[in-house]
Amino acid sequence: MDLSFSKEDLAFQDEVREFLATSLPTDVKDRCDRGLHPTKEGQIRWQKILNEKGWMAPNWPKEYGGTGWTISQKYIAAHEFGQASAPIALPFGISMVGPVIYTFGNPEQKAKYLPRILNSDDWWCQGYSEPGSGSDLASLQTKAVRDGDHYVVNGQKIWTSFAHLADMIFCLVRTDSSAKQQEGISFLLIDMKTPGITVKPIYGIDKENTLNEVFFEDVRVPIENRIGEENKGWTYAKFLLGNERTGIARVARSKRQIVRLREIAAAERSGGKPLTEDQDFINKLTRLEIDLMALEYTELRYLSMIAKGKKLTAEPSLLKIKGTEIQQRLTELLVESLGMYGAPYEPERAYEGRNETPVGPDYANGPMAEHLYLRAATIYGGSNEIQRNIVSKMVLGL
Amino acid sequence: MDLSFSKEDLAFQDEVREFLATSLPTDVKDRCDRGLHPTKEGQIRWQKILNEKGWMAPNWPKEYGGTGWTISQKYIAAHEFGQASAPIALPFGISMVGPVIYTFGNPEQKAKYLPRILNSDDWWCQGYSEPGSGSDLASLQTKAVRDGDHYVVNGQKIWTSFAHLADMIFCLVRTDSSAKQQEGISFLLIDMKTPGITVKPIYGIDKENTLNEVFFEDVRVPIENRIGEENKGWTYAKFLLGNERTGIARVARSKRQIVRLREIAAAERSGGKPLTEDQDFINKLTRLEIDLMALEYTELRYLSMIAKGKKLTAEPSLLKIKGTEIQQRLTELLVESLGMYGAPYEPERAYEGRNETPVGPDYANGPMAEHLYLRAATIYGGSNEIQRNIVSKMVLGL
Amino acid sequence: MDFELSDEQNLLKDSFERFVKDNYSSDARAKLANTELGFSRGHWKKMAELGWLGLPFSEDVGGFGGTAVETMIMMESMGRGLVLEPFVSTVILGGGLIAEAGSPAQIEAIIPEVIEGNMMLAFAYAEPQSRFNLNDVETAASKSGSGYVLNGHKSVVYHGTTADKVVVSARTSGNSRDEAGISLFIVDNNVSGLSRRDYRTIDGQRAADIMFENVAVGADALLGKEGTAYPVIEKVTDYAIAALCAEAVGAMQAANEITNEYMKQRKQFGTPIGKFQVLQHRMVDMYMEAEQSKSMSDMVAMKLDLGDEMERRKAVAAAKAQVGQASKFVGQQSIQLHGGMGMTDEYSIGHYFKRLTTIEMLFGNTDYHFKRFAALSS
Amino acid sequence: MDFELSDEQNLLKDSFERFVKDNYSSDARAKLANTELGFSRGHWKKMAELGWLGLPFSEDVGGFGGTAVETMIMMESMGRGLVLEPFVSTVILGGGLIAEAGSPAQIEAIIPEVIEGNMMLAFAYAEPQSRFNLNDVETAASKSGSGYVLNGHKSVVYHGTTADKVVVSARTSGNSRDEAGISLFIVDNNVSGLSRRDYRTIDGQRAADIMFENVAVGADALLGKEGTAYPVIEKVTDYAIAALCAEAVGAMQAANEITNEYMKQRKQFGTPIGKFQVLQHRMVDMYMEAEQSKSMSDMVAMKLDLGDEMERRKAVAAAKAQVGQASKFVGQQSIQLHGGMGMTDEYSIGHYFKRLTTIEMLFGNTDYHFKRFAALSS
Repeated sequence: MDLSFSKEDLAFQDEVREFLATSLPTDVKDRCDRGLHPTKEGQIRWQKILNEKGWMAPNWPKEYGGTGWTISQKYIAAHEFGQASAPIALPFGISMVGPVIYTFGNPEQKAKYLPRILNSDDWWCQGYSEPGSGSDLASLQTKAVRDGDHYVVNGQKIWTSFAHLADMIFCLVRTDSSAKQQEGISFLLIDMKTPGITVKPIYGIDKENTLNEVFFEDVRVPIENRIGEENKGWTYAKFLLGNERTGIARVARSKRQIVRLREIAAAERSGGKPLTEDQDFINKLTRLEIDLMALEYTELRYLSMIAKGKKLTAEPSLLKIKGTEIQQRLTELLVESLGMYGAPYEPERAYEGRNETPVGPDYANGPMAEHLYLRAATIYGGSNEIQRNIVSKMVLGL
Repeated sequence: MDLSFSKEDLAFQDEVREFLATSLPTDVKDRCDRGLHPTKEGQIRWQKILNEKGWMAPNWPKEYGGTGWTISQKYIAAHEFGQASAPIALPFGISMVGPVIYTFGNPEQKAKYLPRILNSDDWWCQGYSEPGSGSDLASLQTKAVRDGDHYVVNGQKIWTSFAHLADMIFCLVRTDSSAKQQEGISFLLIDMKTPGITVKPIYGIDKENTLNEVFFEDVRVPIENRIGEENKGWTYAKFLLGNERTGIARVARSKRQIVRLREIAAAERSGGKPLTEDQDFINKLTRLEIDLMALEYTELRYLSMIAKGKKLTAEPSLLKIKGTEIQQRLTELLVESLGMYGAPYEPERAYEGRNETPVGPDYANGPMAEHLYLRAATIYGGSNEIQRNIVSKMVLGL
Repeated sequence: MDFELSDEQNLLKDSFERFVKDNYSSDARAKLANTELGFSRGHWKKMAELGWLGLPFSEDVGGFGGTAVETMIMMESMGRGLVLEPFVSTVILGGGLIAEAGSPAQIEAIIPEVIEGNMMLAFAYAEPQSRFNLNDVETAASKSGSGYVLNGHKSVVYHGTTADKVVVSARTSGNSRDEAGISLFIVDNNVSGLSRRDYRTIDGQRAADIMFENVAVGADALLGKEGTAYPVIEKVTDYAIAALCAEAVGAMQAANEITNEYMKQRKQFGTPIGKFQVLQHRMVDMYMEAEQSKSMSDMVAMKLDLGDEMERRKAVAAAKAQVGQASKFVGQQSIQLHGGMGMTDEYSIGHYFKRLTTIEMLFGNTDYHFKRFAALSS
Repeated sequence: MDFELSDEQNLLKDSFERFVKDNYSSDARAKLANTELGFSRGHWKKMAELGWLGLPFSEDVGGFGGTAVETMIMMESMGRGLVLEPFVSTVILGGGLIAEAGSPAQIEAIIPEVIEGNMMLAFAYAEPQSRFNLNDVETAASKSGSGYVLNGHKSVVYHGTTADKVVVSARTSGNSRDEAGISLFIVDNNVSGLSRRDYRTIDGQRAADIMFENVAVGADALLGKEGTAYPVIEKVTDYAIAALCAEAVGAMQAANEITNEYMKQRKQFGTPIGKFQVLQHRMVDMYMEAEQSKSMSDMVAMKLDLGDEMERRKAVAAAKAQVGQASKFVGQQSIQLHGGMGMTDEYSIGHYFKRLTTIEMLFGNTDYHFKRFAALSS
């Protein structure tokens, strides 16, 4: 048991700081800092810089382009990226479908897709949820029927983040309707430009278009786009969900938000004094900070177990639950710190086209947008209620 | 809608204050103030004083000895009793079995038991729970078999508060084992001196004997001791549970505890200053106080609805849930206010016999005992989980 | 002591509810919120015709002589429909300040116009540095001839976008946070030197930051005696807070009903999600919060009608703190229980969430009123 | 960065667990807690023989040279069994203060005796007015000849009942709450002028209030340099807090296992109560609190071993606050999930609840350490 960093670790830390200081574009950093969604162009520009540096995929095996970092290095990189407000790579390619492809894909699929993911040539989205299947994912209805060397896909996906920007979608589809729910599912990679695909925007409570519905009408998908075996898609989907839960804690990001919250509170006034001198505010901030610290060390402890070859069961669900609860408390407190300037809200669609400066202090532009958007954090990726069901069953045996 | 008091109300308030100032015995008041269980002798002495004044049964119909008070008068009396640390009458006779007797009993039963309850001649206890049936009350197993003009009772009750002090027990027993769970139950009144009854003490986490097990071995109970019809006991039991839930909120008592907490906090020091100047402490106290105020007005609102002839469903469950949660937070904060003097704990058995003064400040004798005992408040009378089930079903239709 | 409505009040309640039912379907409300104006002048006219805009004014200024209880009844209905018309800004705040502190001439010139629906008002009190402190006023009004010149920046003036006249708090003497030295002025919303930055708020309403640059007003713009406005402001905002508490109660009740219904309809794992115990208990907690809030809202309305100042302050602080907490919980959990559906702008529940979020913040958030209550209790 | 135990540490852990398994069944523990002494001298001897009483002392004073990580491992096991022997009072606190500040003569006279199990210690620091502030010391030590005379009242001295010697904090100069001017003294527990009021604590342990009335001690009783004890006290109590955090982790894990098992066995409505979703999620929350606490306890042990003072303070404050909150939650909900059974003295779960309740309070409760952390972070 040891928390110390080696000399190599400290040198690595310097390298990360130097890289971020010189390579992170200001506009990208600014949006990230505010909690605004990245622009597609900005995000890709940044990811290509990351890939050039070889740092696009810290969690991939080295043979597929991973960094080969130790736990300490991963911790250092995450911390520094967080503090610098450097956006993490969008998860759909690098954290979700990438690992599925290198774990279950065939050599052709690996060769075709992995480099494009690393270089952000494809913008991926995730076709899991359907109108009737939210938490009950396995009840999905989208059908894929074999027709020669193609599948013909019909059905509908919903809550598809960034589908309107995407080049590719990975999809769960039903290939055997007679089998038990989880047994007739296959995992397909589909080009978004294939005829028969329609994307319909869903405007969120933040008045932004992040989510979408995706309709499939006789969409022909080559059989070679199927990952692994037919009807075994549920196995790959579960693997992916397990991966998703660790990243979702977003500890480094929340640590940066704590710093930002302190900055804002130092600028805000309450009764003539900085808000940072308000004991009730400090009380809430401190509780958040310490909960986050506990989460940080829990994540490190689990990573350490994995590194030692121990097998986790549903422990990552804890990271998802606590991580998202903290994110929500943080954005709530960020909004609260703004006082009355929490109320003005002009969605970006209107904002981008206009000449006026945003109302209120500069830092007021962001927190409410993120607060609204992050209400979904306890819903997506398996709602926190589902995560608790999983822990109850897998860890506690109830 | 009107919160004002009439002239008559104000005169009544004076009368209550005057009565309490002159009639409440100091020793009884002191134990109540500290949150210690009353002694049997003290409690009966006080209840007889109440009965002499005609104030023993504010919620009974006037014809059976009730006070006939208006809502305002009930509110005033409860508030003043609470502020004076006057113990309320033990519920088992006056709030539980009494209403069952005057609602479902026959004329002989009313004539026999009601005056004795009013005059505290019988100390009652409640024989509901059994080892196998806690929250699932209807699964009870204690059997009563007809033998001529008697029932022969065999079985065991548990968690019976004050059974070791009691003269009478009201019991749910199974009189038809072939019927559905809730349909074969009868409601019996049993003299605790009947041969075959054994009371075994259960020492609580507070090291006190409040709870007991009660064993019945061939206990012969005259048939005239049955309330209402045979096998209809569940109806009377449910009626009783409904009654129990309103009293259990203990708003007036908690209001007094808030005052006491303020007194203690004013005497305690933190960093050389009174604890009442500690913002975090005040924050917790204020939240409690306001939650309690909301509960108080909710109780009044429901009482007002009842007075206007409206029918409540499971609303009283809210009073039970919120009331007990507040009681627990209060005793927790009382203990917290004592600092390190929360730790010393000498159960009364030891305490009563000794000459030494209790350790720490005088007010430190009480809070921990009550804190420990009141962990049961969210368990007894139908656990708060069961109450939420009831609200979910009866009010929300889920 | 009586918590029940009179027959007359029940009739009034029916008419409020009919208005909401006829005009505030979820779709109609969404459309209205997206118009430039953000509410309907037609509705406003109708409310005037029904006598509602005169409800809280005393009969000698042409009002209905309603009590705080009647306002509470009205606001609960408005909350259920998320009604957008500027009733609180115009009638409770602007009208309330003028009726409370105005000269006979000021009252006569404005209140009848308000009651008839011809004039809208707004109250500009907050400033960038003031947070929720009504006494933190740096906008300056300096004497100039027989009148005054105003300079300063007022933040987040609800319905400052459409008000004909704005009541402005400004400092005529004293230091930044002194209670003494604050005065009120009635200013035309298009007076020379006044500039506005109009915007939308997250609850679908309209507000403005208003900047005063050497705005000259006459002596007749002064509302009440110079330098003594603070107690008036505190009192009138207390009435506004009570109204918002009632609005929040209506909004919570509606949000709970929508969510409860959704739980019965929405199936997952082959069964309505309302059958899952964890969600049932969550819904019970939401119901209990709304019940507790209803009690506090009733209480505060009745306390206002009793007229005791200290009791009023404590009751308002307690009610706002409790209702604020409840609003957050009910709003957030309504979204959670709806899952993805709750995140969409098209579905109604998110709008309840956002209005409840805003009410929690308006005129002092939960923490502010906990502190206020503690200070009043110590 | 590595959170895993070494092979050696795993062996040590096994031997702690064996001791607890062999000696601390629920019944055995209850019996022991009810004896006059409140623990077992036999166990103490055994712990000495196993070398545990020398675990945290450096090798040059005859100790084992163990790190804070090893103490953490031991205390976690002790927490699982609710072990009653005064390890923290004697070894971590009393022994720690002497090893940290003592002269070679003092160390030589006491530490070997402690390690061999021949001498017990206690630390008297709290006072009736001090609450959790280590610097709030009014017990006075005035110079008298070459020695000192002590006067004052020390509160709730854990194991002050059985200690042979007591380490006492007393003021040699300065005002009540000055950090400067505090000194430590080693006093025989039966010295003339010292009187005790012994009692039981809710966690089944023993403590005493100790009154000093003109207690004369020699110059050799002074521990460290006069007036400079505060940083030593803060450091050593930080080590004690870390130990208590680990103990709490063990107690929480045990309480969770007992409760989890009970939920599988106990049937209501014809099904194990562990099948009810609300109780499942409660249990999940308890599990998560214990997991978070384990991480903080590991973290704080490793931070102590890194030796940075500021980092130590922040880590200890954060860990105690988090563990304190978790202890309350897990303890209280363990009772709740057991229903009536949890309320009985005979069943084990209540004892975990009470020890967890006490740990939350010892050396500063949750609020205290939140504030401490905030002050260190600002």
